[in-house]
Amino acid sequence: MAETSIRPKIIPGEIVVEGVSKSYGATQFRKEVVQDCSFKIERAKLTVMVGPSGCGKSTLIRLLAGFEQPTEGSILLDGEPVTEPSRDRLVVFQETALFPWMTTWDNILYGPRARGELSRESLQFGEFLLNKVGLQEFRDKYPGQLSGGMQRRAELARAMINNPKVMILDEPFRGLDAMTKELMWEYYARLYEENRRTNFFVTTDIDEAVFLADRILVMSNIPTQVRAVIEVDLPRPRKLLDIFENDRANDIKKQALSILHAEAMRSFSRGSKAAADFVDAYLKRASRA
Amino acid sequence: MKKFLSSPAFWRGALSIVVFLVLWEIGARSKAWMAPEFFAPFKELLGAMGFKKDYLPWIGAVPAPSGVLKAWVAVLGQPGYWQSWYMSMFRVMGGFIAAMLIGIPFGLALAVSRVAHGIGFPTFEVLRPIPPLAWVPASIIFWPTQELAITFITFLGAFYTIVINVLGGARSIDVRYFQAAQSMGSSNWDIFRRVILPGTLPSIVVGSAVGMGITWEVVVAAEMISGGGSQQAGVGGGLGFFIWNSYVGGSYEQIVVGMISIGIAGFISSELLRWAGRYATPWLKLR
Amino acid sequence: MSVGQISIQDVVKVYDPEGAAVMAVDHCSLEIEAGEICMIVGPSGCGKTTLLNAIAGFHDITSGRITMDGEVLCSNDKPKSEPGPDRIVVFQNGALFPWKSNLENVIFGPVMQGKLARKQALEKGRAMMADAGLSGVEHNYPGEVSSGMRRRVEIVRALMNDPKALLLDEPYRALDSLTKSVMHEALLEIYYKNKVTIFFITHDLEEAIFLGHRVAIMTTRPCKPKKVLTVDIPHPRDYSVLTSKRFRELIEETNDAVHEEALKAFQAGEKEG
Amino acid sequence: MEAAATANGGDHAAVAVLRETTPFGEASGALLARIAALARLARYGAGARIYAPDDPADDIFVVVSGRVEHVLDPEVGAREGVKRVARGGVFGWTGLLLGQTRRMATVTALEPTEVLRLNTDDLIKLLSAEPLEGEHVLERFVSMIQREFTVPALLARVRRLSGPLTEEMSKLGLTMYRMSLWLKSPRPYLMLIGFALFLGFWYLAVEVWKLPRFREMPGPTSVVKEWLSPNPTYGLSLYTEEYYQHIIVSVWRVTKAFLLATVLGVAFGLLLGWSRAFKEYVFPVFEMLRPIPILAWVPLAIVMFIATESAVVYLAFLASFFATALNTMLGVESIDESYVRAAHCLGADRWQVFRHVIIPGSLPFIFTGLQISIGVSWFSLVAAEMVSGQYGLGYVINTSYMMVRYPTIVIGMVTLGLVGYITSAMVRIAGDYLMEWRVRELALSER
Repeated sequence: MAETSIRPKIIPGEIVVEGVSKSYGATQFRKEVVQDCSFKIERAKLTVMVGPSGCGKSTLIRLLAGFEQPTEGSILLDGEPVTEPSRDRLVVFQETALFPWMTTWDNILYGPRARGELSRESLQFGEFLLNKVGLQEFRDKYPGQLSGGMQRRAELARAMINNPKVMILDEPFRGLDAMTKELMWEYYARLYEENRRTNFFVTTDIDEAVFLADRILVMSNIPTQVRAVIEVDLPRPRKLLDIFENDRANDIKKQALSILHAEAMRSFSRGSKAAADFVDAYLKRASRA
Repeated sequence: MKKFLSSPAFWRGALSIVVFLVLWEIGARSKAWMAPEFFAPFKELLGAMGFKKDYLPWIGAVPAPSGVLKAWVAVLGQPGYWQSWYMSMFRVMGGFIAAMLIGIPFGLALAVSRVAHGIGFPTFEVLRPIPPLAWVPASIIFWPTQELAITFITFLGAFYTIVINVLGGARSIDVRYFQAAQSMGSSNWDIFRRVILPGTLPSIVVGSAVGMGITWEVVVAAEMISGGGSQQAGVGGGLGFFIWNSYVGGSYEQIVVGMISIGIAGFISSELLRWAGRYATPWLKLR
Repeated sequence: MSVGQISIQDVVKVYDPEGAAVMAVDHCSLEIEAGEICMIVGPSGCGKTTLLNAIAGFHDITSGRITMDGEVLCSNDKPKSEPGPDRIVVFQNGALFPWKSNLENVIFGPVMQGKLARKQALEKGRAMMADAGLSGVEHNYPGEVSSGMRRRVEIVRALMNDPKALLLDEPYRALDSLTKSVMHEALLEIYYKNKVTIFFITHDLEEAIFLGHRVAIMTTRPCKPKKVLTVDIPHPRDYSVLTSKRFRELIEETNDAVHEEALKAFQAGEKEG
Repeated sequence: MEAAATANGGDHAAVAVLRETTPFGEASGALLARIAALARLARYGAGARIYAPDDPADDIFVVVSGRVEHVLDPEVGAREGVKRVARGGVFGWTGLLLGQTRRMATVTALEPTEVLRLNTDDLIKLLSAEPLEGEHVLERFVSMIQREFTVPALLARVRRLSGPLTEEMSKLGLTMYRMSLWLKSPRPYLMLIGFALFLGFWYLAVEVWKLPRFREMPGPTSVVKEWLSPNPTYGLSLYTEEYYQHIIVSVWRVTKAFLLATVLGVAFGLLLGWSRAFKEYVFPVFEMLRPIPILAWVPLAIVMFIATESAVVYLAFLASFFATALNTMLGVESIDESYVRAAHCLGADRWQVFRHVIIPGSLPFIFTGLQISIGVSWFSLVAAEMVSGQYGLGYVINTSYMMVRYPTIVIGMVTLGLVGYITSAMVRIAGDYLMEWRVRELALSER
């Protein structure tokens, strides 16, 4: 079967986030989660957002996907404001969102079928994607019968069949064991490098960020803001071992780590559970240095 | 199946049932073996404690399993026995199907629309603590025929359980599934049909199995109360009436026959539903 | 003579011998020095946990022998040993009693064994918790503190019994990687103070080499040591080790061995654990 | 250097300034006045040094007029080293930080400046006197410190209004906040619509339209009239002694049955779950008896028990017993095996594991069972009372049907509903009290 190119003609998918804030609740119980946050997700680039867990990254994802509206500020995709969920911005969630009651094949075809666009091409494209993610034999299996890694690949296929302008991934590999995770890193990098679709990847893992990203956004703690933007000019296609030895990669990792430490420090004063441990290490290291 | 038969658990279970039956037999026959003088002091003691003197407390009054078996074999021949099975089954099915037809959409409506929940749920919650059987008199007054009155009670029995389970099931569907479906361009109806319904199916199955169990509990009492209990000249019929009639007629063995028959009927119908449920939700039985 | 030497001699474990006869451990032999951190690395579902369960005394073994400081834990004629406070397990998803406060959890061991009266146990417990940086959360319930802190309370609870060995079953798997790095340092800190033997199961090669004196790389199921690597980076180690040259060399040396096993498991569609 | 002058007349001016400052602005008038009373006015000439690093950090400053320059020394690593503070600005809050008694910055007046000085400890004392609002002001202080001044190396927690009172108060604040949310949302009004619809239809159908089937039914007005009248036509209303007698009889029967079922059911369930052999022997018989509808036992119970009273209680007991035993067993089986293993590792013997792991671990399930069991015992009690009781609500409902006293039927039903709801609520409250760890955990995940 001819390798149909999945590279879209003109390259869409640039998101501009401008002065966005988001808060929940009211009066004295108001909780500001995102505060005056601005950044750009460049078209055809793999942008990774990294920040301590519990720092409001998921809220930003919900805003980008259109599940929620920002309290202030604007989010534009190719100039158009983002108001509601749409196939242009598809999310791969942290815990799998494959429909447990549908087989892998039905899951993949869900998008076209829901929009009534189930044509011969989309079936063919679905078949192509099923082989690409290596799940041919698991076509009639239910998600519950797939391993963590396989569920992730099925979910990627389900998103790609809709040809979204931007793929949004919320710590998709977090639940996997270390080995499968590294395999998935290389696998995902290949997928991106083939069609260069705009990808927005969120994680707490700095190694994952450095390996995957063209550009890293280092986030502050709640209320979330962009603390630093680091360009990752490592060559592609990326291989795990050579990135591991690459000194430039190590410098980027050190740079990001020092900022994240400062962030965790501040959140400690607000007693946020997740960052508390992070600060212990910093204090110990600071005292030992 | 073969492995199960040979496993020690099966034999232990079988042994305990046999022991239970033997003890029951001895207890029930206590009137006979306690007759001789030897037990006189023991009988005085029973009397002193306020029990009847000539047999063991409680168990003594119960008919022995052998008697029950004999009665059952005799009853099998009578058409009346099977007729009461049919009557009770008819009432249970009527009430149960009505509870499903009304309960499931009502439960889904409560889960899906906030307004429906706002209006419907508080009233539903206020009426729920009233035990279904308390409705028997009101139901007899309201419904024209006895048949409808009893069926309404079985309907109530299953209705509350089904609605609560469906509501709980629909509510517990993870928001991620809605968000995923929405982003892939599903319309609201599409989400209802291909996310909410399948997502709630397991709880519908659970709700209906439990609901079925309750309908059998309720039909017995409803038949007793309306048909027999209140000595009203109702048309009667059904296993509940059969039991009450046996009690009034003094043949205690038949009471136990009736009890076991209803136990079997309830068990079978719940199991049938659970089996159908497993069939309807293949993704739940995993590797 | 420091304590906690564990020797695993030719252990075999077959589940459900008459039925599917799934072999989980295949003639595995491994010597763990007293007071050493021994890391066990292998793909998911390869039988590592079965080995740990055998040492801890939760499961029996089909054949072979496991001894600790010369004393037989289990062997052919005594296939299952009794769990005891000399070798305590820290479980993957944590096993702090959610209905007891952190301090109550910590003093559970000595009080149950009657080694310490409640008063002394409370004193020792508070001291050890403070020492591990947990002062202030004594009276909270485990559910109210972060997963990283819960992990450390669990290790303190184990150390309260002065065990000869700690058996850890992927304790940091569920944590996000930033917290994970913090936990590594906390564990080393506790290890330097208590010098207890650590038998540590993981998927993460980097974690294994960073923490371990020796790293045993296991094959896919049925598991047996495929390669044992001695990590000659001096202790005490801290975070700078991760970017040192020697560390990267060791990773390279073992990476293809580990990768090979992972790919086998990956293709076989081995579901988690 | 510092010309301290306290002018009472200045209180109004002070309140006006405080109104403009960030943390104090949102406080109520009364609190502001008290803070203003605390404040001391101070004037500085241009270029005068207000304080330098390592001076004692005693006061918090609010600028009334003029401008000051606030310079944090570089070693502190603050995000904004130099900051100009004008009217309505606050500085010198180091005293608020835990364990921080020394100043960290140099503050000099750029022009003739007037400031309000507030002693930090007095302010904290004042704020703790009004925990709810005080907590709120301090919360604002924290977020202000976050936003404007980052001081990573210093890192210290802001002194909290400690003490149990504040925790209770903030909990109260939370519930009041939820209550206000609830009132603002459409829910209560929809609820009223729901009730109105139900009662309205009942009223119209029976008393106004007189629909065919509804004619004989008692209408809501007649029921309420009967229920509330001091001398009810059918002898049963809120004022009659007999009404409460029936309630007490029914409640006492359910209580006896429920307590007996709880003791036997929990013990039996724990044994079933804990020892495999016991379960293999006994569970098949248990499962054989369970499907038999409780109410099929009625005639047999009457035969078995001489007094109908014990027969009725037996029936209510039986229903509860099955529910409690089954759920307790499920509870024991739901306990994660690693808890049992951990306890064994820590040297607990079988009995200690039972007491410290099995029982607390299965409590959540036990209480689910108890909730079902109280409901089921009411369910069976009513039927038993209707068929054979002398007193009790079931008996009332049945006899008032036979004696054609229809309104009393409805009174009986509604009372049953109320009493049933109250008793199950009591079981739930007991559960929350016993399982405080679960309540805290659920609350935490909710926030």
